[in-house]
Amino acid sequence: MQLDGTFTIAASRLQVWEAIRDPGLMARCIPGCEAAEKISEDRYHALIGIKIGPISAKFNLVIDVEEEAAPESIRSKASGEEGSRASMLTARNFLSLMEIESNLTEVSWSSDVNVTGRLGKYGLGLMKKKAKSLSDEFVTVFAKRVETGAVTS
Amino acid sequence: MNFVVSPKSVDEAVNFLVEHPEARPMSGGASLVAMKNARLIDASHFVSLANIDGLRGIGRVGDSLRIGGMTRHSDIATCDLLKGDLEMIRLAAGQIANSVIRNMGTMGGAIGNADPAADYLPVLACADGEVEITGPDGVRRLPVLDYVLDWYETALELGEIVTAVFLPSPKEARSVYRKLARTPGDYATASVACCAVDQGVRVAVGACGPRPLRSREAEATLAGKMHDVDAIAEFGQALRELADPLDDVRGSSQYRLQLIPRMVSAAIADVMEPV
Amino acid sequence: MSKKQVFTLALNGKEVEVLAPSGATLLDVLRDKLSLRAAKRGCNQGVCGACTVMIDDVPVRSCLTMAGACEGRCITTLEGYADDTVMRELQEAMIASGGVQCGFCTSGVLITARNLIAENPIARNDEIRSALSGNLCRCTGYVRIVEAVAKAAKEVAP
Amino acid sequence: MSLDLDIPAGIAVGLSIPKLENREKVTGRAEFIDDLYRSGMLHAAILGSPYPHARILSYDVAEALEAPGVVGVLTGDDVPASRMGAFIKDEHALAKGKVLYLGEPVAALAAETLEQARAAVNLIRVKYEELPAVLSPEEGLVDDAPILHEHLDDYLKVFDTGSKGNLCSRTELSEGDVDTAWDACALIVEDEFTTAPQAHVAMEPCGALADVDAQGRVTLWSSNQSVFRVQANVCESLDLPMSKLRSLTPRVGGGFGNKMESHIQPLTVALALKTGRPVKCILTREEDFEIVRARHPFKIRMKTGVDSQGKILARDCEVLVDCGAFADDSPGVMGYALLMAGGPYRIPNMRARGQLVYTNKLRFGAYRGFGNPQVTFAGEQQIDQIARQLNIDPIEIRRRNILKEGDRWFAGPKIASNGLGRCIDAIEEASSWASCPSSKTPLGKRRGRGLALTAHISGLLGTGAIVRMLEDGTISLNTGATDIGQGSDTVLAQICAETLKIPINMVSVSSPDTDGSPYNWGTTASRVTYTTGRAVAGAAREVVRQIMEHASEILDVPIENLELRNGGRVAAKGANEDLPFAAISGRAHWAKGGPIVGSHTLVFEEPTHDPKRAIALGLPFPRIGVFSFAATLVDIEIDEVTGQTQVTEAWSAMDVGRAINPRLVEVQIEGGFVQGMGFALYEEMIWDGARLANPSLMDYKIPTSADAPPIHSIIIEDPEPDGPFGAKGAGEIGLNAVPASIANAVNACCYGVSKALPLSSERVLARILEDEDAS
Repeated sequence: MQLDGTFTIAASRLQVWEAIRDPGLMARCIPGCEAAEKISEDRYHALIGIKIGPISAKFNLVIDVEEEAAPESIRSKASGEEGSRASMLTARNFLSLMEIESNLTEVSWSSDVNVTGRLGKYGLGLMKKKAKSLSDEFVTVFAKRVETGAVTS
Repeated sequence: MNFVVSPKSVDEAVNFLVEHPEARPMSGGASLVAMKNARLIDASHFVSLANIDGLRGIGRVGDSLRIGGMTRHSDIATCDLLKGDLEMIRLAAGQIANSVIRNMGTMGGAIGNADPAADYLPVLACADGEVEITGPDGVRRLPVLDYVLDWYETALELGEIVTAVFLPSPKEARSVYRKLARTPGDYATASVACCAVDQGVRVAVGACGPRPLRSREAEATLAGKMHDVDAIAEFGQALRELADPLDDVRGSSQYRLQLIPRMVSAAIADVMEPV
Repeated sequence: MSKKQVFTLALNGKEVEVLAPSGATLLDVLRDKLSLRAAKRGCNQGVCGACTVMIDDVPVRSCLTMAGACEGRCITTLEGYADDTVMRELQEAMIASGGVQCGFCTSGVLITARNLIAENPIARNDEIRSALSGNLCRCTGYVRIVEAVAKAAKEVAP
Repeated sequence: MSLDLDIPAGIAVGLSIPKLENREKVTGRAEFIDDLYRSGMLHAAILGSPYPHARILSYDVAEALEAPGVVGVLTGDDVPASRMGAFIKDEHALAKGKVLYLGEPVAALAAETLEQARAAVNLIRVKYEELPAVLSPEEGLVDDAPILHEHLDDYLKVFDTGSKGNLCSRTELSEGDVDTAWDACALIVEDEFTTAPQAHVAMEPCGALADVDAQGRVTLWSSNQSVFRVQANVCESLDLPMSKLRSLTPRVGGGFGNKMESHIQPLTVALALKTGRPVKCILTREEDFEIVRARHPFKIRMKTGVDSQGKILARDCEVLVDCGAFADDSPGVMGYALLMAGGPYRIPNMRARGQLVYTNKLRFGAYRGFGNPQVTFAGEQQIDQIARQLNIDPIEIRRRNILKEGDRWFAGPKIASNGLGRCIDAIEEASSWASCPSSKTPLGKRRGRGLALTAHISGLLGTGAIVRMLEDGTISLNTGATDIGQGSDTVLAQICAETLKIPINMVSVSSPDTDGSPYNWGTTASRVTYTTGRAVAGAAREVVRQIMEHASEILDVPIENLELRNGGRVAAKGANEDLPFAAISGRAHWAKGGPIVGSHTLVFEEPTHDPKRAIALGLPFPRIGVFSFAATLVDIEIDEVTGQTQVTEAWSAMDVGRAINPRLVEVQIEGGFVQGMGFALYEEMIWDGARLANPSLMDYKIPTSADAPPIHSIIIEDPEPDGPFGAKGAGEIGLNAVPASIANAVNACCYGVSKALPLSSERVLARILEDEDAS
């Protein structure tokens, strides 16, 4: 499924960029993220829990940065599976930052997500709704953290 | 895993659920066991509520009608107490799946799943029903629309179960449940519950969002204009504005949006029709 | 891994004890442990109706019934109706009418139909069609099944 | 009801004898594949591919092998490089090297219990290199499309159908001069139509059970429509000599094409060979949707031209067909669809062309109707459209154009028997066509009536029968034809009994067994009654011949003065005393001549070249079978609020030559109707990208008893000269015209043409909204 969005943050482009590359911060912003760590320069690991109705799943994700142009854009691929391997998730993501003002950055992102296995049993429609609400939640928390961080630091 | 335990009281069930976070309450089992068979869920225990006294049946409690959580669809579909403005609940129960599943499934189980395409939520929302939840902190009641939080998500916390649904006592008024389904017994592509009230109607739309669509404000605006085609069309549009339908195998979101005003108008016409 | 459990069932008039995985459904136990295979596994989701059996005089889906929830209940499968007059009429009517094609749905159809006749001996065709709507058949188009049920109901009518 | 009660019923033929095995089915004692157990039997589970198109890089089975109860794991490394296929040998026993659709079996394992097998199968790890996928025929035909079968050129093909790149086959049939014929037309209609993929949903999911004996010989039970095609596929894909595999069938829980070629048998046999233990593999309902086969979605461009009287002058039909990942029966399906694209009409100028394209979806294959319902959906709507525009009654325009006895079918053979005109007469009368509509349409509803005609070929490929007289004079009949529930065992026994003039209870029917049965291509192509029935009649006649020889010697009466009497007796004409079969058989067994055995085999009466090849390549052919005809009429009611269509009543008249068992023919009409109604109104396999989104009976709906209508089945008997007792096929034709008739009924209610199947409430509401906007 194709997902995308645009939002603005009251922070400089560099601040946003650094936040995006900070696994600790990202872990606190991604809904359901229980852990995130940097394994190498271009590789991250994350443990993310997803719950849809009565079904909950935990994905062990590996995120590979495939292409980056700091502090403008980043292309990555995430893939992983549930512990029981009952579901698999792959996502190809692109994110770009545009400086609107010195302290205002526009973030544009798109993601092509595929889920197979038991979670894939839920219809595309519901998965999209779920993804939308998760991304909205992320944007709210992320913006708040970066913005408050931007003020304090 | 998936051990079945059969507590004898609500307290016992609640305590067990609190002590075993991976356990799940089981009423009729129709949805839960289907999910287990499809390997979608793997619970430590299924806590059967079948042997708990007092959870099954429909009766008057003060000014209200109480439908026990373990009351089967087949009992609801044939209950004489559900008449007048509550008849739509009886009609909805009679359209769930098929006669055999109606012998298994229960009000509490269906409400617990909060499947937006299932039949009870719109009729209960239309009837101003309340969900009785019993849990470690005691008993609480929530209006149906507050009980459903999001897609397939409810206000139920760990250890809580749906023990009953409360409805205002039936009044002399017509009520209908219109359901569009691909085949008899399928989940709704869209559904509308409607009952006549003094000067107007109450309407709730099912399967067009995470929870039933209902607008008291629009209902108030419509009051007294029950034969005003434009007002009814506007009312349908108002409900359509509230919709957040899915694209799924039963139909596109676009189709569902088209259906809302049409089905709402038709349902209003049904209840306004002279008896 | 999966634990096993002893289930005690009142089955076709006899009490049986059976060791099965704790998560077993009644259908699993009937078919895999007790060799009672009239009930079929057509979808394991409760939709097709081929696994229908009676519990305490109510037809249910055995694939959606946990074996562990059956303690103390009376279970009757098609095999348990060998001496039942109504069932025999239904069987003869199905044989004669053409309501049996591949036969995979037949056991479930018979259980549901027998219950219908018990509940509503004078069911009209539309009531028969409605009662059987949870027993899917892909072969017959239902015409002869409905005909057979109507005929059997008439035969056993008092 | 039969309109031909003047044809006298015989001792067995023409009687609605209940099916021979009904009693075991109503008592729950019939054994289907999942009811079979062997001691020491293991249970299999399958791992499906998570990608629609990927290269398999490696397997890691260590963890799975250590899981509780697991006895053996099977991967592509365990199966030979050989490939199987009915037309193109393009399919391994199990994915090897590449996966070609999401869900394709990529590995399997066998464990002591089914629970253990299912729990362990996800522990098999497979490394893939994901490849771009082809998800539609159009995508598959573009220049730089990813290629599914990189070695297609090297594959063994039964015959070459122009395969290249992702193009699996290409066919063109032509007669007259279509391109210039349009000039003479007074009216031309042209449209594009699409049809949805339909799932077979036999109530019994597919399954197999394989056992290997000490000599390494395999015994295989499976749910199938042909023990011989199963044997061929398994042996081809696993490099087994056919003599090393015995293929059997228990009772089959319905088959509508899905069980004709193999499904899960090759990997089940491979697992049994690997573990040395009996292995049973039963698909879940979900797997049955995802990995067996389905009806092809078609894109059809059709153009029809007529003169001012509505006489058809020309038709051009072009189809684009989604093949799925493997060829299976697809080249045949497309070729047959093109052959039937003209419908049962005289069309002097006709062309039908098609392309069949590999895509990364499950294989599409044979499904009741074999391409015919799709083209009939298009063609019959055009006939109605023309009738409306020329203001000719829909029945009348068809009468002006239908093929008559002695006519030649498009690109093909002469039609011997043709009861189509009588089918039309019958439904016209039964439905009170002239006085419709009789009832007032309720507010908020629209009512309409629609008609469609169709023809279907029954026949094709080898068949045989052995009729043995047992010592006591009773009969054992063995044909190798699988009864999939439709009643062919009973029908064949009736033909045998009639020929021998014995009551049917003197005939027993053997279950198909490649060790003991004569070859039978399969229960497909509406063929068992017609082709196997002929073999049975031939074999029984041979038994009669031998009986007469014995009787002549015993009674000392010349054969021409003997007569066969009902009940298994032979006598001199006019004599009181007679000889029972038991006496004759006793003599044959113990005194003279040897046991009485009659056998008869046949392929085609007028062989020129392989008829399967003719269909796939579009070659003109003299005869691949005989034509049955049908007319279907429906009344529908549309809810204007939602667009939902309900069929309220249906009539279907079918010319089957001779109804050997009228009730079983009626049930074919009724069952075919309801399956066609599902296809017309809501059945649709929906892909969400590469993933099948509705592989369950919750999400994929088939008709129930509550929405199936009353159906009036009418049997027309126009005896086929070489059919057994005049019979021809009845298996598929009852479905063919249903979507078209419903579409015509919808078109009677809403402006325009029904361009896409299914006619879901969503699509019909869109038509109603257009009407509302226009008014």
